[in-house]
Amino acid sequence: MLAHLPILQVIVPLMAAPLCLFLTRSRLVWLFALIVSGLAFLISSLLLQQVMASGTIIYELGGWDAPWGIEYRIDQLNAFLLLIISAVSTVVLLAAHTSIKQEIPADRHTLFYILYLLSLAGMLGIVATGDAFNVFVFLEITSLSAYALIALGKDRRALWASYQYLIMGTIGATFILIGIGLMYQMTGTLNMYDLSQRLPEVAHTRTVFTAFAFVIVGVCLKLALFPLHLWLPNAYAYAPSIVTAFFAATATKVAVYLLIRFTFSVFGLSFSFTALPLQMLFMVLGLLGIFAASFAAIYQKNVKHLFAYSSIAQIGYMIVGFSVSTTAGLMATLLHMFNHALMKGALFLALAAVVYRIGSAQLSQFNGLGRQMPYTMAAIVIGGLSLIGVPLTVGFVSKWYLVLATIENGWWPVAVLILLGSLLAIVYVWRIVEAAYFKPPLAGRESIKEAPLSLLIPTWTLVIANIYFGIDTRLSVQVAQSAAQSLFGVSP
Amino acid sequence: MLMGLYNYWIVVVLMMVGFYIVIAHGNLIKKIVGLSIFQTSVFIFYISMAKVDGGTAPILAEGISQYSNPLPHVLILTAIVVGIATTALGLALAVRIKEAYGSIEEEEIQKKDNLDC
Amino acid sequence: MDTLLNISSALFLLIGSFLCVSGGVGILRFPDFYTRMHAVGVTETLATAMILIGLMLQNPDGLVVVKLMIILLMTLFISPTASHALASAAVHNNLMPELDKKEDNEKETSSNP
Amino acid sequence: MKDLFAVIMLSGIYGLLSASFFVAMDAVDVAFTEASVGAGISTLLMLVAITMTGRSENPTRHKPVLALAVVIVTGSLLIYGTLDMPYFGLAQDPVHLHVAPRYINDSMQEVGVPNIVTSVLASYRAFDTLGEVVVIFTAGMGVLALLSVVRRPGDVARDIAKINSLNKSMHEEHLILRIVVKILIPFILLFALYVQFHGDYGPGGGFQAGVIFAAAIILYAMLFGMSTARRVINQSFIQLFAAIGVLLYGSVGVISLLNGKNFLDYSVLSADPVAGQHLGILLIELGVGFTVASVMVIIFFNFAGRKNDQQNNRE
Repeated sequence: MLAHLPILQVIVPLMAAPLCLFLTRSRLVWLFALIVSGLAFLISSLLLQQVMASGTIIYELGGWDAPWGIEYRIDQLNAFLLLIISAVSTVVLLAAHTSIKQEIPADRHTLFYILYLLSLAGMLGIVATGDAFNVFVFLEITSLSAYALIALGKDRRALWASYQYLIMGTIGATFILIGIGLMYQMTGTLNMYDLSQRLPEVAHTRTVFTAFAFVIVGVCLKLALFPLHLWLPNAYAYAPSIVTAFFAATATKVAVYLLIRFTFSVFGLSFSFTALPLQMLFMVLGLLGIFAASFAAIYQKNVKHLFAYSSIAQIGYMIVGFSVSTTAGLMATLLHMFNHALMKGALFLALAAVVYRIGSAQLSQFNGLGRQMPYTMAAIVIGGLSLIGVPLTVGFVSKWYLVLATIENGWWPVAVLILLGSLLAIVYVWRIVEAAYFKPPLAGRESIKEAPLSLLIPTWTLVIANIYFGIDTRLSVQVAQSAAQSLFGVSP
Repeated sequence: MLMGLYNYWIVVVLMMVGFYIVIAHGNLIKKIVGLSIFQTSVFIFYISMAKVDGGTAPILAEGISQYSNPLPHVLILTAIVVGIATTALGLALAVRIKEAYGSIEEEEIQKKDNLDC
Repeated sequence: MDTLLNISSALFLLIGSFLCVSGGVGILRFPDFYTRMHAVGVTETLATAMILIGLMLQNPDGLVVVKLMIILLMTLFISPTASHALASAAVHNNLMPELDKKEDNEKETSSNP
Repeated sequence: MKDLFAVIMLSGIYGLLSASFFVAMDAVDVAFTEASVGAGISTLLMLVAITMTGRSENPTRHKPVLALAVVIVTGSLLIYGTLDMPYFGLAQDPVHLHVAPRYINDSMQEVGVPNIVTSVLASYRAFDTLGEVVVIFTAGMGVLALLSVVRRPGDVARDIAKINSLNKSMHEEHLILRIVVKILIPFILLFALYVQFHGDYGPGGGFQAGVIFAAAIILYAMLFGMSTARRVINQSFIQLFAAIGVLLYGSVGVISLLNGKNFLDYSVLSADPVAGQHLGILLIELGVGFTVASVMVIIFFNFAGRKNDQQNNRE
């Protein structure tokens, strides 16, 4: 069975989703989904081990060889992403049962788990596949289930946010489809590896240039890169808390993965960074994103909105690392993807706990929570410190590597700006700390208790991971480094 | 050049008509109509690149040697299904929005949202 | 034999296309909903039949004729039913034929000199 | 166009026209699908939706200059991209030289199905098709999550009352329509089965068959009322059916896994690899048909059920 791991990774959650319909009891479905997600996590860690030991794994679906059939191609980068996604998904699901009991009507519970598993399968499928069109299909599985999941939010604004996301997401997906079509037209193949072999021959044509532009714009829409980020804050703020935790930690990572995959593996480094002034463009957009989103975060009244904007800022960091386009820069981006998943997962799960107790995520409602829900608020504080990039947390590690990468490239001003961006993070995190610890509890709120253990355990799992990987960086750095090196064609 | 590429230009015009409807119109249903026009035009683009002059439909038969390219057809079959799935979900959302806001005009919904905040 | 078939097939096809065009003219030129529908509903059924017969004559033996026959049968069922449904929907929504309206207007104008 | 009804009708016509364009471009399978989806199901769904959302659009006040600019930039980028494109219709285009020739030349020996589109869809790129089925399944579940209404205890009684009144008025309202449709429905179902199992040899396959099958049921529901249709087709049963379709498809793949071959490698299904391919294609097309038909019915029923619910609330 070990040889079939790549496909099992995707097919297990994919097949489990329809099976959920046969289990009617909410608790049963939850347990089943949790087991499935855990299995996916197990598979992905086995895969990572295999890849680190023996290099790229190729799996041909249907037994047809590559450009004719669809192949799965797992290298260090994919395996790393698969691990992040399935790990976060499992931890978040652990908390799901308690949280959605309150936020989603009972007759929708089964549907919630089905859609959750489908979007998990979709993300894993996007990451695992080595075929450009297959990416589109799985992208749509993820997106469709995401729209439905977001619309399950209690507030009516969730519907509107979901609709806006649907329009933007579909435009993005259609752009990607146009881009894939143009690439196919010039080369006659859809397989990513095959494309990378055949594109250089036609790289000078305007068609390939257009294809590149469309794919990049499409991916950036999905990525919520500034200035295409408008759908993200509302979608994250009004979705059910569990959904926010899952998507904030994983969805944007998948989009960053696609960006890296297309620019580095498919189009090739020399094309990507010479055809367009891409390096400059991404750097400027990334920095603008960091600052605009951080400033916006400072003025938010809703904590979910606040962290959603901070997510956009963090995407900015990843893009800056990406734009450096050296091994060190890419490694910083990959590390930040991993670390950001950890911290945003922890933060949004803690928020889910707050919402579970007080029914709202307005900043004004946070007053005095520091004493009433000490463990939850401590989790938010540690997550916030990690966002800022304080030493001994994961946030420090990735920012350290990012600053190193920019300095190595001689981009002093950029490094300074990155540090300034972190200062802004201090401001918005401080606003929460101030409300929670230095203001008296609201009247009539004295009886608020600590969140239940079923929410605290997953939250603290991620918080501890935040600290652990902040101190013991061997695993994440080693994997990120070898992934970055393999993308640059340097054998480790 | 005119003869060789005209069909792509028609496709581009159609695509942009759909795209314009999506981003310029405020009515939610109309946006979805625009989206489906946009997607259908992309389908036309794929199908027209599969055409071979003098070829026939890719169903093997005696005495025919020239077939059109079957691969884009397969891709578009999948894409059509994706399109209808998106349309259905978008319409369902529009219906729910009408129930919740009493309107399907973007401007009015934005206005009501701003009041909520 | 072949020429005979070809000529008769072409004749049928021509009649069919002519009927289609006349139906199209009718839909543009007639004054109100019911007459327009009449123009299309009547000509279209016959036109489809003509075209289908013309096509059958193109390939008189084989499975194709059977398939075309089935299509013909279906159109003969469906097209009048569709016209009926349309017209009754219009009646249901109180759409008045143009002629009735004119008479009403005349009556009104004649009663108030 | 401010009247959404006209807009939707026109977009349906656009769908039909592009379907005929696809025929002219030799893409018969795609044309079939586009005709049943673009002109059929999606128009129908949009019409149902506007009965609930109102059919007129507000006039826009602002001038969409930004939108126009974005569209023009995108369009000119695309035109720019077309300049280096290989010419339309030439057999030497790169599209026709790489991957595709193997499908055309070898699929008969390798898969044994004359319709190349079917063999690519269901065998070479079967995983894409699995994804497609899952997309449709996701849409069905999404619509359920958004629109399904909880049936209240009084609803069943109301349904029965409606059916009784319908039976009495059977010979007064829509007499012609009802009788013609009653005659037609068996033929439509028969045609769906034909399309389902003839997909190997001609245009057609699970997806188109599913849509046609669903169309018959939707037609029935439209003419005889949701209350009657609900008695004929059980809601939770049809949901399970949608799941069964996906599972059938997936389990074909799992069988190949268990036999030590790669996922969706059909050659294990039979002693003779080509016969195995044939059987595999038949099975997965059946899975596609199940899921598509039941999801289409689910989507329509939930839209219509929502509308009934709104009406009942108003009463």
